[in-house]
Amino acid sequence: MRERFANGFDPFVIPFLIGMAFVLGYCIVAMIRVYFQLPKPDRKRFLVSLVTPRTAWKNIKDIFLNCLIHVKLWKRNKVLGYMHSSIAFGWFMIIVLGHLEVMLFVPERIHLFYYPIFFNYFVAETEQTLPGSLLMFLMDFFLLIILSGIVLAIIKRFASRIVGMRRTTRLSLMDRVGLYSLWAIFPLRLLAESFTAHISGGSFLTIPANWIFRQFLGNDLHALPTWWAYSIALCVFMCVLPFTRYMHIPAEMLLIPMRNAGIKIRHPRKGFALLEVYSCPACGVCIDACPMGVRKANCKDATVYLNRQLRRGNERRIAEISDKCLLCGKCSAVCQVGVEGPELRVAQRERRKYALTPDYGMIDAASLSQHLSDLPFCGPETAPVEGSVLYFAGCMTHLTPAIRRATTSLLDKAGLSWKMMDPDGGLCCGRPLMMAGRSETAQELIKKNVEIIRASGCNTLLLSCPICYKVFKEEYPLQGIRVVHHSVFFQELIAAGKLQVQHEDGLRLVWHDPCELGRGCGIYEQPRQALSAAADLVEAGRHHAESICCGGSLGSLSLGFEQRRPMTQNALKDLTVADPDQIVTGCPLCLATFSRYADRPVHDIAEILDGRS
Amino acid sequence: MIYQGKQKIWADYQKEIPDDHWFYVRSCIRQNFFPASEKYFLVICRDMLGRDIFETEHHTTCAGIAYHCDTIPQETAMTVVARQFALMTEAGYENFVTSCITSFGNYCEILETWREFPELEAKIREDLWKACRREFNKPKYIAHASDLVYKFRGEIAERAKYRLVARATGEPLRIVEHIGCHYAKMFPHKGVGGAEYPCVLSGMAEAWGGQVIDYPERRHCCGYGFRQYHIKANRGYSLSNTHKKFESMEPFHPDMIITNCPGCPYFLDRWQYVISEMTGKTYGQNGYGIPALTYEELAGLVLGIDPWDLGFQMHQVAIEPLLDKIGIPYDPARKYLGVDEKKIKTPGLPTTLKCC
Amino acid sequence: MVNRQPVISIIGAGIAGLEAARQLSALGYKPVLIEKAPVVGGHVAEWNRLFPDMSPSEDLTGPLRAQTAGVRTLLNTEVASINRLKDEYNLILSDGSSLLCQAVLFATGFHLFDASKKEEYGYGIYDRVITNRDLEAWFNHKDDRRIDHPKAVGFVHCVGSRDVKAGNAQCSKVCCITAIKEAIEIKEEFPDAEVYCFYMDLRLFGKKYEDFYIKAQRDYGIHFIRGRVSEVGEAVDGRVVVKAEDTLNGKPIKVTLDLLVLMAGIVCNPDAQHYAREIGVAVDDDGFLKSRNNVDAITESSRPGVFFAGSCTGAKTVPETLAEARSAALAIHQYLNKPR
Amino acid sequence: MDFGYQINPSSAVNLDQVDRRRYDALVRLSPDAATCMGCGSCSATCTSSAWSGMSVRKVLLGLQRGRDAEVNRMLSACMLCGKCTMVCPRGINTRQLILTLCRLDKNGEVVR
Repeated sequence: MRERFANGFDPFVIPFLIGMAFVLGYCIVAMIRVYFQLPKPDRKRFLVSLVTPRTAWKNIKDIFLNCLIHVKLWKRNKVLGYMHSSIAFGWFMIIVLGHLEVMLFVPERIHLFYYPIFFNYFVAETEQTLPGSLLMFLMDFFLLIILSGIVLAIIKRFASRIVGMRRTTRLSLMDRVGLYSLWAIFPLRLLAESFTAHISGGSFLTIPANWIFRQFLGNDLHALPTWWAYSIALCVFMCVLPFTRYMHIPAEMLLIPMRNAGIKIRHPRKGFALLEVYSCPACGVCIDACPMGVRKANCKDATVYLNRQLRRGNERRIAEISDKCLLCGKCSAVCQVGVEGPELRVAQRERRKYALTPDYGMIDAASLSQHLSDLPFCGPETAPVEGSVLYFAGCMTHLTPAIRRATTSLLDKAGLSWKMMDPDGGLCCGRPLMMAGRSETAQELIKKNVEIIRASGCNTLLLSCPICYKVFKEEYPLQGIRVVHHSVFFQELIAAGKLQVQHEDGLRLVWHDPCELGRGCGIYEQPRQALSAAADLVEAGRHHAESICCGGSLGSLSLGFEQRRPMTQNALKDLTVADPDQIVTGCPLCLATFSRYADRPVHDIAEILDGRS
Repeated sequence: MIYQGKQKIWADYQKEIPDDHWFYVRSCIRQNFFPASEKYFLVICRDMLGRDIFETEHHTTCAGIAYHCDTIPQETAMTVVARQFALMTEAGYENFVTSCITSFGNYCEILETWREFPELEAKIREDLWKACRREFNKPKYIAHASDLVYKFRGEIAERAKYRLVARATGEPLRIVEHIGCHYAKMFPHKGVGGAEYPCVLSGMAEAWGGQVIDYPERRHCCGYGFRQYHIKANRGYSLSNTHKKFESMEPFHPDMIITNCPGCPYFLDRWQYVISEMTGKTYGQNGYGIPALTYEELAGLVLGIDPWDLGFQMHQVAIEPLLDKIGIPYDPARKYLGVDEKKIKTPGLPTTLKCC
Repeated sequence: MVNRQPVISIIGAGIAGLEAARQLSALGYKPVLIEKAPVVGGHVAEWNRLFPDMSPSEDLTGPLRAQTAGVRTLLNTEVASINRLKDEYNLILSDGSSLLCQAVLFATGFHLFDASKKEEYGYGIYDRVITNRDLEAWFNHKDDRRIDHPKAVGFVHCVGSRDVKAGNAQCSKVCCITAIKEAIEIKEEFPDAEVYCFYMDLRLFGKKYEDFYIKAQRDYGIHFIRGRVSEVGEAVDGRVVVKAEDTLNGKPIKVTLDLLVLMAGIVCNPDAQHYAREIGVAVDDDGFLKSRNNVDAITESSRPGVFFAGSCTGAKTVPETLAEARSAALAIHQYLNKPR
Repeated sequence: MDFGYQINPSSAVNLDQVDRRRYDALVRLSPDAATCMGCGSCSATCTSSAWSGMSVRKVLLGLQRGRDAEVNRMLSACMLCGKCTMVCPRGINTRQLILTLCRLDKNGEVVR
C-alpha cells in the first residue's frame, strides 16, 4: 500500500470533519449536562459504579450486547434484530477495520480522524498481502451486511408488516432527513469504494462492481464526486443526529451505565428522564405493544411519541399522553433500550400543580387501629400468633365480593387464624394516588395504614388486589411483616399440602397476568402452578410480561369508559385464542372489567381454588 | 302583570258577606298595638255607614295564640270558641265577624273540623254545657272585619275626604298589601280572592285610589310565626323573614303597607327599627321607614279622621311623610298629647331610622 | 265479507280517530268521523316537532289527513247525546241530525290541564309564564311577544299531573320528554340562555328518551333541578322569580327567569266522560274512560260495540295512540263479524 | 345595638348570584360531568365518605349551588381509589373529574 497524496488530505473530507466535530461536541456537552442535572447522591453513585469492576464490566457487556448486537430485539423479532444489529454492528466493524487498516498500512496517519473512514481513497494498492486481503474482504463483507440491513430498513419503512410490525413510527421531518442520509451513506460508500477499487484494491463486492462500472464509465472523473457525496451524507447524518431519533446511539451509551448504577427518574424533564427520552430510538415497538393501540386514535399516545413531545416541549401533548396511559408497563417490557414509559409519565403527572391539597386529617388511624385490635380472629387462635394473617381486601375487592368470600373461605379451609383489616371498607392503599402523581399525599395514607397493620399483631399481610400488593410491598415500611398476594399465598398452601385442591379434568382455564402483578411485581408462575392443581391451563396469545392490560387500569386518568371498551375486548380476544372455558385473573379490577364484556365466565383465582377445595 | 288574570281569579273566590247585623269579637293584642283600629272599625261601620255591629264585653280570647303556641290542645280552643258562639246565639246574631286573622282562621278551622267530625262537635257541645251551661248555634256566616270593610269599600270611597294619591303629582300611591297567613292560606275559599292573589286589601286600596304592587315575596309570612317570635332564641328567624320581605319590596318603592292581621303590622312596623339598628338600612324615602297601617287606620285616614285619633303616634315608623304626600293635615304638636290633651312622654329616637 | 254495510262512528278526529278511520277504510268499512273543531288532527296538529326523532308533526298528520280525505268527516260537529239501543247506538249531533251506528269508537283524546288552576304559578297573571302549548305555538308561528331573547328559561314539569290538589293524581307520561325536547329547542333558538328544568321525577321510559336526557345535559347544558316549583312572583323588571326546593341539595332555591314554561298535564276530555255516562260506559277513578281491562283489552269498553283509542283512557304517546287506533280498528272489525 | 338575636342569612340558594365558573370550567374540560343524574352510587361506594361525607354527586351539585367550602372539603378527602368510576352508571370518569377540579382555582382557571 502506498499513499496517493503526500499531504494525506483532500477537501472532500471537510464535510465529514464538520459533522464529526459537531456531533462530538454536542454529545459531550449533552452528557455533561445530564450528569450535572442528576441529584448529588446519584452523581456520586454513578461515578462509583464506573470504577467498580463488576458494574464496569456489566456496562461494557450491556453496551456491546444492546447497542451493537441488539440481543433484546433478536429475542423479540429476528428480522428486526438482524436489521438493527447488521447496521449497528456492521458499521461499528467497518470503523474498527478502517482503523486497523490505517494502523497496518499507514500508521503515521492514525491521528487523522478521517483517514480510517476514507482509507480507500487515500491509498493505492501496491501488492496484495494476506492481512490486506483479509481486511479488504471483511470490509466488503460488513458493508454487504449493512446494505442488507438497509434494504430491510427500507422494506420496513414502506411495508412494516413484512418485518413483523403492525405499525411503525410516524417520522418527524428531521428523522426523515437522518433516515435518508443514513440510507444514503452505505450505498455511497460502496459506490465510492467501487470507483476507486482499481487503485486502492478491494474485495468480492468492490472489485466486481469496479469492473462493471468500468465497462461503461470511461474515466475516473466520477470517483471524487462520489467520495464527496459519501462525506456529505456522513456530514448530514451527523449534523442532524442530535435532532433525530439517532441521538439514541450516544444517549444509550450513557443510559446503560447510569441504569446499571441504579439511578432512577427523579425529575420529569431533567437528568435520567432526559437521558431516557434521548435514548428512545423511535423504533415503534411500543406502538404495537400499547393496549390503547386498538383505537387508532390512541396510537399517537405510545411512549415513542411521549419521548418525541418531551423533546419538543409540547406541553399540551405531553399532558395528554401522560394522563391517558394505563401504566400497564408493557412498553417498558418490550422496549429495547429500557425507556420506562410509565415512570416517565408518572413523573410528568407529579409535576402538575393543584389548587387543592388533599387532607386526610379527619381519618383517625388510632381509633381504626383500636377497632381492628378489638376485632376477634377467625380460626383456631384468639390472639395473634406467628402466621396470623391480616387480610386487606382493598377498595376494589369490595366491589367484587366473590373474591373476598373465596379468599376468606380458603383461609378457613387452610385452618389459619386471620382477621380482616377492612371488613367495612378501609383506607385506600395509596397506589392510585401515586399513579395520579400524588406520591407525597399517598405517604399520609401509608403512614395511617402502617399504624393500623402494626396494631393487628399479624405478621402476614394478605392482599387480593395486585394494585395494593405492589404498593404494600414496595412503599410500606413493614419490616417483619410478610406482604403476599393471595395467588402466591394459596399456591404455597397447596404446595405445602395445607389446601387440598381437586383437579377438574377437562376444564380449561386461561390465566390473565394482571399488569401490577406480572410486570409490576414479577409474579407469573405461582398463580399458574396453583391453577394447574385445579384444572388444565392454557395460555393466552400474549402472556407473562407480554400480557395485555384489561383496559380497566387506574393508571389512566383520562381514558373514558367507552374508550376503554375496545381495549378490554382486544385483551379478551387475545385471552381466548386457545378457547378456554373460563378466564382467571388475580385482580379485582381486571375481573370487573373483563366481566363486563367477556363471553365466558371470568373468575378470580381464589374463586377457582375455593370451588375445588 | 296581567290584571285581567287576577280579576278572573278574584271572580272565582268571591264569598258571600251579609250586609248587616254582625256579632263582633275583638283581638287579644290589637288594642295594645293599634288601639284605635277596632274602635274606628265600629265608628265607621256603625256611625258612618249605619250598620248593626254588636259586641259584648263577655267575650274572651279565641285561644288561637295558645293553640298555635302549642300550649293548649285544640279541644280546649274549641270549647272557648263554642262559648263565643253561645254569646252570639244568646245575643240573637247569626253573622260572626272577627277582628283578628288568627281568630278568623281558628273559627274556620274549628267549623271545618266539626263538619268533618260531627262527633267532635257533639262532644264540645257537651263540654260547653258542663263547663258553663251554655248552648250555641253555629254562625251562618263568618267573616273577618276586613271582609266587611272590603264590602263597604265603595261606600267609604263615596264618603272619602282624601284619595290615596300623591297630592303633588296626582300619581296613585304605591301600596303593598300584606294578608295575614291565617286569612286564606288554610281555606282559600274563605278569603276574598283566594289564597294566592287575595283581593280583600287590594280591593280597598284600589277603591280608594291607590295602586297595589305585587312583589316576589308578597305571599311570605310577616315573620311573627308565634313560636318563632315568642321564644327569644328563635327571634332572629322571625326577624329574618321580615327582612326578606323588605328586601323584596324595596325595589318597588312602596309608599305604605296595609295589613289585616294583628301581628303583621306590628312586626312590619317594629322590625324596621330593629333592622335599621342592625344593618343601618331603612326602606322608606329619606331615611324614613315604610308606614305599616291596619285597614281600619287606612279607612279612617281616607275618611278624614285625625291621624292622632287613629293612633299613628303608636307606630314606630313615622306617618308624617305619608300624610304630607297625600295632603292630610295634622298638628305635630298634638302627636304626643294624651286623651286629656296633656303631653305624654315623647319616645326616645332610634339611631338610624328617621321618625319625625 | 260484510253482509250489510255497518256504520261506525268515530268521535274525535285527532290522530287516534284519523288512524282508526284509515285502518277501517282499508278493511272496507265506511266510518264517520265526528270532530267538534273546524279542522282534523287534534292536539298533535298544534305541536311543532315530535320526540324522539324531532320530526315535524306535519309529517304525521299530513299523510294521515290525506289518507282519510275520503272518509265522511263532520267538522264543527259535537255529539249532543248518545242513546243506547239494542245492539246499536244513536248519536244526536249538534247540527240536529242523528246517526245510528253499530259501533262507536271513542277517540276523544285529552284536555290539557288548565295551568291557571295552579294559581301559585301565575299563568294568566304574570306575563312571562306560558305553557307547553303556548311554546309549541311559538315554535310554529314565532309570534309571541312574551318570548323575546330570554336569557334564563325555566320548565316546570308535572303542572296538573301527579297532584291530587289539582284533581289529577296520575302521571301525564309525555311531559318529561316534552319538556326536555322543548328545552333543547329553546337552547337551539337561544344558545346563550340558561335553561332549568324543575322536575319531581324524570320519567324517560320510551325508546331514545334517555338519550335525549343525556344530550340535554351534556350537549346543551340544561340544568335539572329536582324539586317542584312552590311559587312564582314577579320582580320589579317583570321577570319571574321562581322558588322551589332543590331536594337533592336539601335547600330552597330561587332563580329569576325571563320565561317560565309550565308543562301542563294531560287530563281527560270532560265531553268523553259525559258521553260515557250517557251510555253506561264506565269512567275510571282517574277520570279517564275505563277499559275492559288494562292489560289486553285497553281498546275495549265495558259495553259491546263501544271502543276506545288513544288518550281517552289515559295519557299516551303518539306511537301508543297510533297502535291503539289500529288495534281498535281490528277489534271493531272482529266485533262486527262476530256471529250473533 | 345588641338585641340578642340577628338577621340570619337565608338558607335559600339564589341561582342568580351563584358563581358557577368552576362548574362551567369542569364541563368544558370533561363534558361527561354534566350527565350526572344524581343516583348516588358514587357516594354509596366511596372509600372516603365514611370520614368525610365525600360524594361526587354532592360535589357536582355543590359546584352548581355555590357550596364551595363544602366542595373543597370533600375534594380534599378523596383518595382517588376509583371505585366511583367503577360504579357510575353513566360512565363518568369521576376520578379525572376530581383531579380536574382540584386543579381549578375559584375562578375556574387551571392553576399553573
